[in-house]
Amino acid sequence: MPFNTPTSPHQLAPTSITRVMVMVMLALVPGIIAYVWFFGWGVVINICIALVTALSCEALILKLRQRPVVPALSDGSAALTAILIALTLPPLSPWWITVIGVAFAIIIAKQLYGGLGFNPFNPAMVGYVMLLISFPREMTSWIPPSALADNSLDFLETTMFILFHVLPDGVTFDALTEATPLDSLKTHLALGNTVDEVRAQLGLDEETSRVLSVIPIFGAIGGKGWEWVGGGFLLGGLWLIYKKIISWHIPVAMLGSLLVISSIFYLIDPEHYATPMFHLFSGAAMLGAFFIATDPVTAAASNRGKIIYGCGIGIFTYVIRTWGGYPDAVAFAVLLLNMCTPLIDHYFKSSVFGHKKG
Amino acid sequence: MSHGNTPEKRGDFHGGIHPEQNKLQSTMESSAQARMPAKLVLPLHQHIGAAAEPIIKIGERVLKGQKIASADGYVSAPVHAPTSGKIIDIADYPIPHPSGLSARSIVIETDGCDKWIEYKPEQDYTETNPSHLRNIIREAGVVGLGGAGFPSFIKLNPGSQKKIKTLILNGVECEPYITCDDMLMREEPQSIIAGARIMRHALQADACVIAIEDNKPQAYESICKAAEGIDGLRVALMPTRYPQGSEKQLIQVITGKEVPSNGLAVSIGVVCHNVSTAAAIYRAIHLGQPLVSRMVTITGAAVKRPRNLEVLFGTPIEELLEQCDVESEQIERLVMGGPMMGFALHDTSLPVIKTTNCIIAATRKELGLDRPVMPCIRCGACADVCPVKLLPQQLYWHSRAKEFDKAQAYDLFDCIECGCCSYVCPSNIPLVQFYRFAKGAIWTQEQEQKKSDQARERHEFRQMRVEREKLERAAKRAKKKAPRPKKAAPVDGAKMAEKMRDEAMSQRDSAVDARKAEIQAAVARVQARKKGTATKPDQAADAAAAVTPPKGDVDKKDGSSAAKDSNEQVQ
Amino acid sequence: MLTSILALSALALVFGLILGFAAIRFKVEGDPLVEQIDAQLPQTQCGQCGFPGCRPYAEAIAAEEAQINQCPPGGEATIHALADLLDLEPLPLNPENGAESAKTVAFIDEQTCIGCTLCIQACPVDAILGAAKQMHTIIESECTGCDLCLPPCPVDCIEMIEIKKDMLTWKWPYPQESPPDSRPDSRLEASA
Amino acid sequence: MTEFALILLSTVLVNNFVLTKFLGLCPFMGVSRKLETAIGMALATTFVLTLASVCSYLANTYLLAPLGIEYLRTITFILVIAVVVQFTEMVIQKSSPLLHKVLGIFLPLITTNCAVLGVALLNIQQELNFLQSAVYGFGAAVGFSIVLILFAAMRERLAAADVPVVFQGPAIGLITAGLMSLAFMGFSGLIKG
Repeated sequence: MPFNTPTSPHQLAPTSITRVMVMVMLALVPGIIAYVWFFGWGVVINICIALVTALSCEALILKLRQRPVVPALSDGSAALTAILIALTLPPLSPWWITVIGVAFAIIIAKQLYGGLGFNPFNPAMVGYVMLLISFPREMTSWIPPSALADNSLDFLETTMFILFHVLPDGVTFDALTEATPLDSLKTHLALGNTVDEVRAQLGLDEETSRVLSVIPIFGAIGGKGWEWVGGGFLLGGLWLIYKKIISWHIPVAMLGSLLVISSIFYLIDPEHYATPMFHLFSGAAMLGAFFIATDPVTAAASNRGKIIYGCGIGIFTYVIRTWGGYPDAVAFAVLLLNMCTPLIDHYFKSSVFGHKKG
Repeated sequence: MSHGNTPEKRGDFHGGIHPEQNKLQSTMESSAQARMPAKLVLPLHQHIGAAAEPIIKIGERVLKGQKIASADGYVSAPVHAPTSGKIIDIADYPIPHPSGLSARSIVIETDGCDKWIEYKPEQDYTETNPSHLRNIIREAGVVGLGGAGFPSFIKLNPGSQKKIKTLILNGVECEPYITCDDMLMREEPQSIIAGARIMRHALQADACVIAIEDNKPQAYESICKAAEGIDGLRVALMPTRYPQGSEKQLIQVITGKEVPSNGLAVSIGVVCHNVSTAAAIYRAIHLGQPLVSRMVTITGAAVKRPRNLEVLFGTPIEELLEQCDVESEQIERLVMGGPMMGFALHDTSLPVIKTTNCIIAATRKELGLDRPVMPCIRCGACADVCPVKLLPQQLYWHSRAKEFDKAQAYDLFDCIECGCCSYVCPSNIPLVQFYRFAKGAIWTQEQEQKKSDQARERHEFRQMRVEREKLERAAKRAKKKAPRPKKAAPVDGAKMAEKMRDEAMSQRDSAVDARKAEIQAAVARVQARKKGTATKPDQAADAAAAVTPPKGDVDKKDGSSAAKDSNEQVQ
Repeated sequence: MLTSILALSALALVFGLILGFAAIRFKVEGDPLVEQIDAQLPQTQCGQCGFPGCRPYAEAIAAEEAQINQCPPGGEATIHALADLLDLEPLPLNPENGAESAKTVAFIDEQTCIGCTLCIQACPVDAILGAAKQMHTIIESECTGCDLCLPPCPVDCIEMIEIKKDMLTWKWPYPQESPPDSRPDSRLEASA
Repeated sequence: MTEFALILLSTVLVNNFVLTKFLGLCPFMGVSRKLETAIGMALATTFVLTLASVCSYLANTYLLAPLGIEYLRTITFILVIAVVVQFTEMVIQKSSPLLHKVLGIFLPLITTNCAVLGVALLNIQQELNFLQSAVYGFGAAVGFSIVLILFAAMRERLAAADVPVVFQGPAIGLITAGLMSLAFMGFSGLIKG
């Protein structure tokens, strides 16, 4: 009676990719709740559209490649990519923005490279950057946190707008949207105003001043609503570290370098540079640090490599945010460091047992 | 002697895992003697090194403990008859090896008397010099019983320069399921301690540490009791973690020192032996008995009465399983060794050998088989648990793509194949097999490279020789003013090889005429012989010689000198 | 017009002088590349590549007169090694040169051998021992399995035999990364 | 000093010759299959670019401009570049025959590397002075080198990826280059002008 003779080990830990992906998605929940609370139902609808698009694109390509579809779909990686893209989009972006972004991410950035595990760039960030460059207007039309909004949309109205571009009577799109805190700060600093002046000239531009007045720019935290979303992601991220799904190296290196570099410039010239906390809790810093930069497929492998990788993202994020042409830079920074990953891996290996250092 | 309840360790190793222990099942009852089978199959290669050479003939009667195969070379070990009986075969039999191949084995038909050969215990080992002790241990066929099977006497030789500071007795047994060392430590602590003292004497080691994991409290108690009052002997209780029992990791935990990557433990003054090896050495020295049996754990969910058995080498595994009430149809996989590093066997009829510490008859449920292999997501879980601090995901990436030089750049050969990476892999990738494959492929490449270098050297030498001979011939002919026109001698440079070839061809052409008759005669002769009507070979040769026309000097010389040169090369 | 012609000529002259100097100063002798290519070849000297031996083939590759896919004994591994060395795309083995086969060594049926020494002359690595009218023997460890001794043998007493796999030469095979859904099937087959 | 730093930053990142100006794509695609050769090519190109940038500036300022024959600029620059490349080739052949073999056709092709001529012409167009030209040439070369080396490291990794058959080789290489370019767009606006 012959038996199968596969190789050792013959005992395996109860773990799977699906489990890892589901844990990451669970960790996103606090952030998403905060998101919905402050920015309405748009994000939920975006997530749904993104999920459908991602799964169908993945299934389509796998079918074309004559690969098994079900296991690849059930690993949850496409779903996670979809959710991450949806979280980076403005809550009221039209459906086709989401579809184009997700399809580009899944097809070009992931499946053309062979699917899960082979993509050199983070698919979600490729999708987002492509959208940002191609559709700058749609991608920067954010809505203010619900507490500040004159008129916010309910679930049905949001759905109608996202799918059919139909707004309730008497509401215009421009009235609904405004720039993000990072964006408006940048615009005004570019006009030559100091942070103080922006605050002082309350009458200058009603919408902007309102945004800026609620940003405790000299306080400890980012834009209203944003800080809670960031906090939610921070919470989820810490849980992931606790659960050993991600290692601490990348988030700590990224947030640490962002903190250090923004503190330096803030201390040099608080007039023209935002506070470190503003940088940490605005935009995609928290989401990026815990959920995007830590994507293991595209990150460096060794611990030293991870620290370099994280620092790189932090520094590029600050540089592009502060001096570059785009309001937020986490996506660009992540892609730039994705590019460097193979080289980092090539030069920074781990110090193996029995190899004396030096 | 010192022992306390606090964990005693000086260093720590990276990573490691805590798999399900599954040790309790097989320690429920005390060990027993396995039944004597009708036939024992003893592979000649049960250890690391060269296979032993049989020194008995088929049909011969042997006694228990009689040497039936002797060591072939330094790194080798003899094989002894595990019981009295008759040699009935010396041939290839399937052996317990991951390849499932067969190898030369001696088969003994047991006579049931189990009659020992006369043996002579060493009176007082402290009076014997270490080299003599090593010799006895070698002749007793003792090899590392922890699983590797390296001849023990070699590891008891500290070499001339090195002072051995610490002798570590490995009773860690970190692999799940296995309990044979545990049982031995519970039941025969005295033999282990006595063996340890012999080893210490042989090595002239300063101190001795017996390392035991804290999941074996009874073994710890029993060893502590036996070790009471012995100077320089320490029993260390360590928190359970796999692969703590791996030599390099254990040395790091006990001494805080890292064994260099391509070095041996001896180079940092440490020697590590398994506790059951110590017991075997005790038997070899104090009792004079060679290694003919060992403790084997029979376990796994397909076995209803898992326990430890003292088993004669060569016993078929199925006999043992039967004694433990196996449910044969439940077996999904049969593993020899532990679940982490052991290998799967293809058949239950294979024999137990010196390195067999455990047999796991695993059921399907136990293995958790229904998990698909997914792509690597480089999650790094493997790197977190790797006790050697490798980057298994990178090794995998390059091994998978057969980029061996890059895999080597990531220190592939430091991998100890402990299986931690595969264990934690969420994608269920057979990582260890990829590394084994890559290592094997690299070894093959290296061998081929060596061989091709050798071939190149020989080819170049041959070209030189042919050239020289041609020159000589040309010179000779010029002297004799031979009528045959001769091609101009050599051209240097790159075209030489081509010229050589042409030259050889034309030479052959000219030789053909002279030799045709001879060859035809020979061919005819061969054909005749093939038909079976031929005369005896030497007669045929005479006949051929008679037909052969006298050959030219040149040709004769060519042939014989070629042979001579070849000879020189070989020597 | 004249100025421009003169200017350009002057420029060309100066540059010509610089290059002329460099040509002497950085003169390259020999072609070390051949050595490196030769080192990758299996040294069977079998001539299946169409060149009389490995080195001539290496020279041809270095001179870009031959493709890297003409060595059946080396097979895929050699092609990859050469492609890697020369930064070329690996090509599949050229079927005109033969197919990659298992490693073999020659074996002389000593009963049949007539001691003609023809094979000894054919052997490129002197791996055959024997003298005229004496029985010949292959030195197995030196035989490259090139088949060159087969054609000259008048009595066909030489046979190529595959090198036997034993415990020592056995190596772990490349793992099966079977697509997930085919796995249960293979197990069923095995247990059936 | 700031001026030079800005030129450097601008040419290395913001106006990267390969990923933003899309110049010098043949060696970028051709010599990026292996990291080692890419590094060799990067060094050679850096040398050639800097030297060509300086030489062409000198030729323009002290030969063409005084004689009023600026219309011969392109042909003169090609001559200058060809000589520098030839010189580099000789040096490499002497010092590293393997690199010479591996760079193969791409070494002489530096001559027709549009980035080299591009830098020379842009120097004149932007009316940079001698030092500025040198820095500009050097910056362009460094930008080219960084991107080439990163790309080579990525392609080495991609060689083992399970890329669909039709996209294997240069196809996926070009897609990767496109995505890299996408990432580099993040630098746009970093330096005004």
